[in-house]
Amino acid sequence: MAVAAFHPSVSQAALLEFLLRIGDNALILGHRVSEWCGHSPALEEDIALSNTALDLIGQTQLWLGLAGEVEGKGRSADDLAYLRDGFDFRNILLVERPNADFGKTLMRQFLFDAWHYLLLRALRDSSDKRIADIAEKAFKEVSYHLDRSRDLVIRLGDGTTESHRRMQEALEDHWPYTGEMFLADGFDAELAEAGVIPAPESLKAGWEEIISEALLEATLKKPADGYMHKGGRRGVHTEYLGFILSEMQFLQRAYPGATW
Amino acid sequence: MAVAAFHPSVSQAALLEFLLRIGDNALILGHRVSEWCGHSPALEEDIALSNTALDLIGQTQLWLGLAGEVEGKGRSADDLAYLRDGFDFRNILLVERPNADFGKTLMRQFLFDAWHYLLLRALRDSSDKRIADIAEKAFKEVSYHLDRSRDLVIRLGDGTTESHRRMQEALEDHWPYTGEMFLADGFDAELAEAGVIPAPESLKAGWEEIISEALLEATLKKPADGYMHKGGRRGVHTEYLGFILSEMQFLQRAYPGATW
Amino acid sequence: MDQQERAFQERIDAGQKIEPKEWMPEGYRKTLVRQISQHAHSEIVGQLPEGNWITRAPTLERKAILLAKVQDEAGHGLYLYCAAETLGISRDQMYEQLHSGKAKYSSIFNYPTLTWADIGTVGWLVDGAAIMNQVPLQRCSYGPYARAMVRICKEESFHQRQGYDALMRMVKGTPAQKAMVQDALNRWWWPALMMFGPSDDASVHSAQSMAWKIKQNSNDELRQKFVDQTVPQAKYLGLTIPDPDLKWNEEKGGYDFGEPDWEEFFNVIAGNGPCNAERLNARKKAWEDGAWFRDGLSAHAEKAAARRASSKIAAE
Amino acid sequence: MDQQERAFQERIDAGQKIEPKEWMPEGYRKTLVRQISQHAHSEIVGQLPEGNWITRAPTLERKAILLAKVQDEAGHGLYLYCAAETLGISRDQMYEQLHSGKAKYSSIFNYPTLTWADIGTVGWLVDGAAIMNQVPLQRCSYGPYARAMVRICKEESFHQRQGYDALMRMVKGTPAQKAMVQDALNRWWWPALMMFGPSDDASVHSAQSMAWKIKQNSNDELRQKFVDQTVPQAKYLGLTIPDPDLKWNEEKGGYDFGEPDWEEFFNVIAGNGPCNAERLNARKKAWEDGAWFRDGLSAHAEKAAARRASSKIAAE
Repeated sequence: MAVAAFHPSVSQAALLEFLLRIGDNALILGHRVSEWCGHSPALEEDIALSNTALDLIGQTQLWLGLAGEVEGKGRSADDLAYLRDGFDFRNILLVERPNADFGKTLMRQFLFDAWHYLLLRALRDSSDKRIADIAEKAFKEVSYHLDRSRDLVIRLGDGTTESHRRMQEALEDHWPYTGEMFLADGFDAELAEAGVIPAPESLKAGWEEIISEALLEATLKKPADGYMHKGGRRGVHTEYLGFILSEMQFLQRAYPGATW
Repeated sequence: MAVAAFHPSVSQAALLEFLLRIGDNALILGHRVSEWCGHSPALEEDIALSNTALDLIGQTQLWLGLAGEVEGKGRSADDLAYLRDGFDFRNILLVERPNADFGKTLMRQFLFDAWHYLLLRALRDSSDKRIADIAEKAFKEVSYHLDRSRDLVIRLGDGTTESHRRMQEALEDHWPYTGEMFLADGFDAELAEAGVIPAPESLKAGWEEIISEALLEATLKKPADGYMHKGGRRGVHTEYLGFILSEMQFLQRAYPGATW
Repeated sequence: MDQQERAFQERIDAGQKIEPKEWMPEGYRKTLVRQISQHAHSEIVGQLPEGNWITRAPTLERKAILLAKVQDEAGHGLYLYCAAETLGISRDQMYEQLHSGKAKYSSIFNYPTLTWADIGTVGWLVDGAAIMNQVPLQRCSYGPYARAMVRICKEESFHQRQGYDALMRMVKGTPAQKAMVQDALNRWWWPALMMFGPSDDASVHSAQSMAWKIKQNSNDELRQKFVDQTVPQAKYLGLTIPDPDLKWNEEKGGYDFGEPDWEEFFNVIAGNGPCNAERLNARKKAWEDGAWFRDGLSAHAEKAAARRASSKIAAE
Repeated sequence: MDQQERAFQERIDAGQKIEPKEWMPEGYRKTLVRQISQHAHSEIVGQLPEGNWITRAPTLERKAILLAKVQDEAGHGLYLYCAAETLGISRDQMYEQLHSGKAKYSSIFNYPTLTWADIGTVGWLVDGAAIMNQVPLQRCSYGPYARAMVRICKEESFHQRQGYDALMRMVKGTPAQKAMVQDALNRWWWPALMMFGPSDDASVHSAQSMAWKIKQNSNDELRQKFVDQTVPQAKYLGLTIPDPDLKWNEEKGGYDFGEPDWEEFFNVIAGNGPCNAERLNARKKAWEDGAWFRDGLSAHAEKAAARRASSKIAAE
């Protein structure tokens, strides 16, 4: 396969890295969300969660498909999803954290959706048209994800004492994993400079606004600034990812080369 | 590799089947027990469980090693453990059942140990010397496993109301999975006829005696005779096995041909 | 039969639809509640065996298809619970009957999905048998149920084709893949045939349900139709139906086939299927673990209503 | 210093061992309790990162070796809790201190084990550093601790060799395996160096512990020794130590090396390591979930004792 054309003013390495990061976020969060299938607290939630997972897997196909093109080694989205080991995954740590109770799942989703929404909104204006096109489609889906997760966080935060307690605990548990969304390295700087992506830190104020407004309405207390975990974006993950992959990749690993 | 000699009067197929059944029981139960490592209710239990798992994995090496020899296709114990899919596994369903709480883990162990003990005791007199030799070694280990699991079942059955309740529930949960131990098919009949193994049903009276005596002392009520699940011995498992294997086999599947 | 009942039966005989607020015999209502709620429960429990493979689907495309399918099933559950609710039972009451074991769900979901081929096979055979059962229900005398069925049948046909397509891909693949499909067929064939229920002689509610047009065909009729439709599909896949008695009967223009193991059928119904405990426990656990969530939403709704009321008063 | 204290110090200076029932200064007792219990907790928590790979060990042999190692560690925990108990604290009290966060365990166990190479690397570097810390403790002035250390050091050396052996196998394997080992070294090198604690200037308890022969070498001395021992081993494996400042210093007959990131060190101690929450929660959950088990055993022991007592009375 010929090496695909990429944005003329940025390095292939930077573009590939970005596409893996955004694609792996969708893949791994989609996996986590899909674990709820049939086990959620209400039928409407089963439907909504399957729908969210489905959107995220669809986005994965697009982002990793483009990543494979940019890489130019003939790897498909499936090859990238199913045949890389953990250290080659580039998702942030937040999305691989366990589902735990439904409150933790929802809070993880809300914290992620708010960022994902802003990121995709900006990516619609990417100087790389292929990225802008995918972002356009994904943005519509994720706008809906955000409406939904924000609404539920508000209702449960301002629900019973018990639902409030669980949502506050969920918020505190996940909070130290939100800082990674806004980290930038040389790849990010290069792509932001060329207008391919927004600078990660430029999304922070908007994110804090969405979060703060929702938490206020939810009567939840925003955690104090503190230590933030990182590592996923450079392939240093939590111990959870290995288990996700051993399950996800079983068939492709056990029956190499088979088509399904 | 030359085809290894096997017991002159029995078919290779029957012998292989038996060795996979006994080897897979040890492997899968060893896996389940090892999941407790560092998570058990007392330090002494952590030690005892690691020890039990270690014995079972050691026995797996011997049984599956011999299975590979009998098969004569050059497959090692590791090949058999790591490169078969679920439908080729021959363990009984009981050993793949989830650990759940510590009471269920102990009860599963006791129900299995009592049978394993009797089986190995008889196999020491197998007309196939290779089997008799492995059984001799394993019998010593399993005698100790049985002493331990029986003792704990008695103490927890006759402990607090809560520990009694949990052990009774564990007993009832696992009971429908004990019938498979005593099933016989054509392979068993052939091997029993040749004195290679005891007839499965011949172990039943002894097993019931061990169980009944312990339950009496434990103040637990033996469940009524009822429906018994089966399938593992012919490769039809529960949904749990697939997850066990995806985890267990990850490295061998992801890095084919690597030596460790 | 009193006059009201006679008039009711005449409407049914004339092919009219019965609608929620209209008078109906208590037996009609009860039969429908039992049947629709059982059907709804089946959709919900049916998420579990297929959901079991979502995280292990072999490609992103197959994962997406499976997710969409399971989502559709939850949606079917939703329509059906709504249809049942028009008969005066609440969804929570129906759940309670499911969790207590009073209400049943289709026994087919008490079988495990052991390989990826099972997912295709469930689509092909289980959805196939379900459609066979459900197509006549589009003409059921009870309006809300009939209309729900129209939508459900359309989606189920799509699922069936997707299942068949997944198997087609596998049988054209490696020998290991083809063997996996044959193994799945071996395990699912008889349970699928049993989905039509015991032979009509043994079936309790059939005659009255037929008169009420809640049921339109006999179990044996539908089973025969299913076999006749499925055997050629299996041949096309290059698979062997695990029934030594199966053979074409020129005279009747259909296949003769063996008798399912009804002892197994009644055992599974009695709770002794391979996964009865797992399925029911999974649903009960989902319900119990989710209580705080549902309570939280209710509490919020009450607060919000109170706020709206007081701001309305303040504005007046 | 009063006479009793002086006599105590003289015995220590003379190289005598202090035994449980003998008089000792309160500070000596407290320091030992803190150190031994922290050491015991480290063994227990240390089961978790390695236990994380038992179910995924790549061969039966490696699985058995890892199981045996983790079992040994639990055994070390047991000796050490016993040694601490001789100083008048119960095991349950020590657990409570662990669970409440009052007592610490070695920060190294707050790092994740991400690949199989991490298991070998933990054996090589973490057990290696632990041995370096522990060998002098075999000559510690407190008898029970010193004797526990003799046994522990022997087993740890064995573990270290096994870890090194596992890595040797991998670096001789495929390029992917070798890369996995280098990646593991990159992640574990600095945390291993930090196992010796901050530079002695920054260390609080050192001087008194040295006088009491609870501690025998300075942190920096041991760290230097560890680096000097480990660098050639890394070279033999064909690996690169991730420290651009590392170079041989002919004059001092040892390696010069860079400064670990002490901010990270203090962050991990403060609870912000990658796995602090997971490790502590795992231990707390094990303890809480196991309460019924421990209560059951106690209740049985009481019943059994009562039965023995009453049958003894009956026999009299």
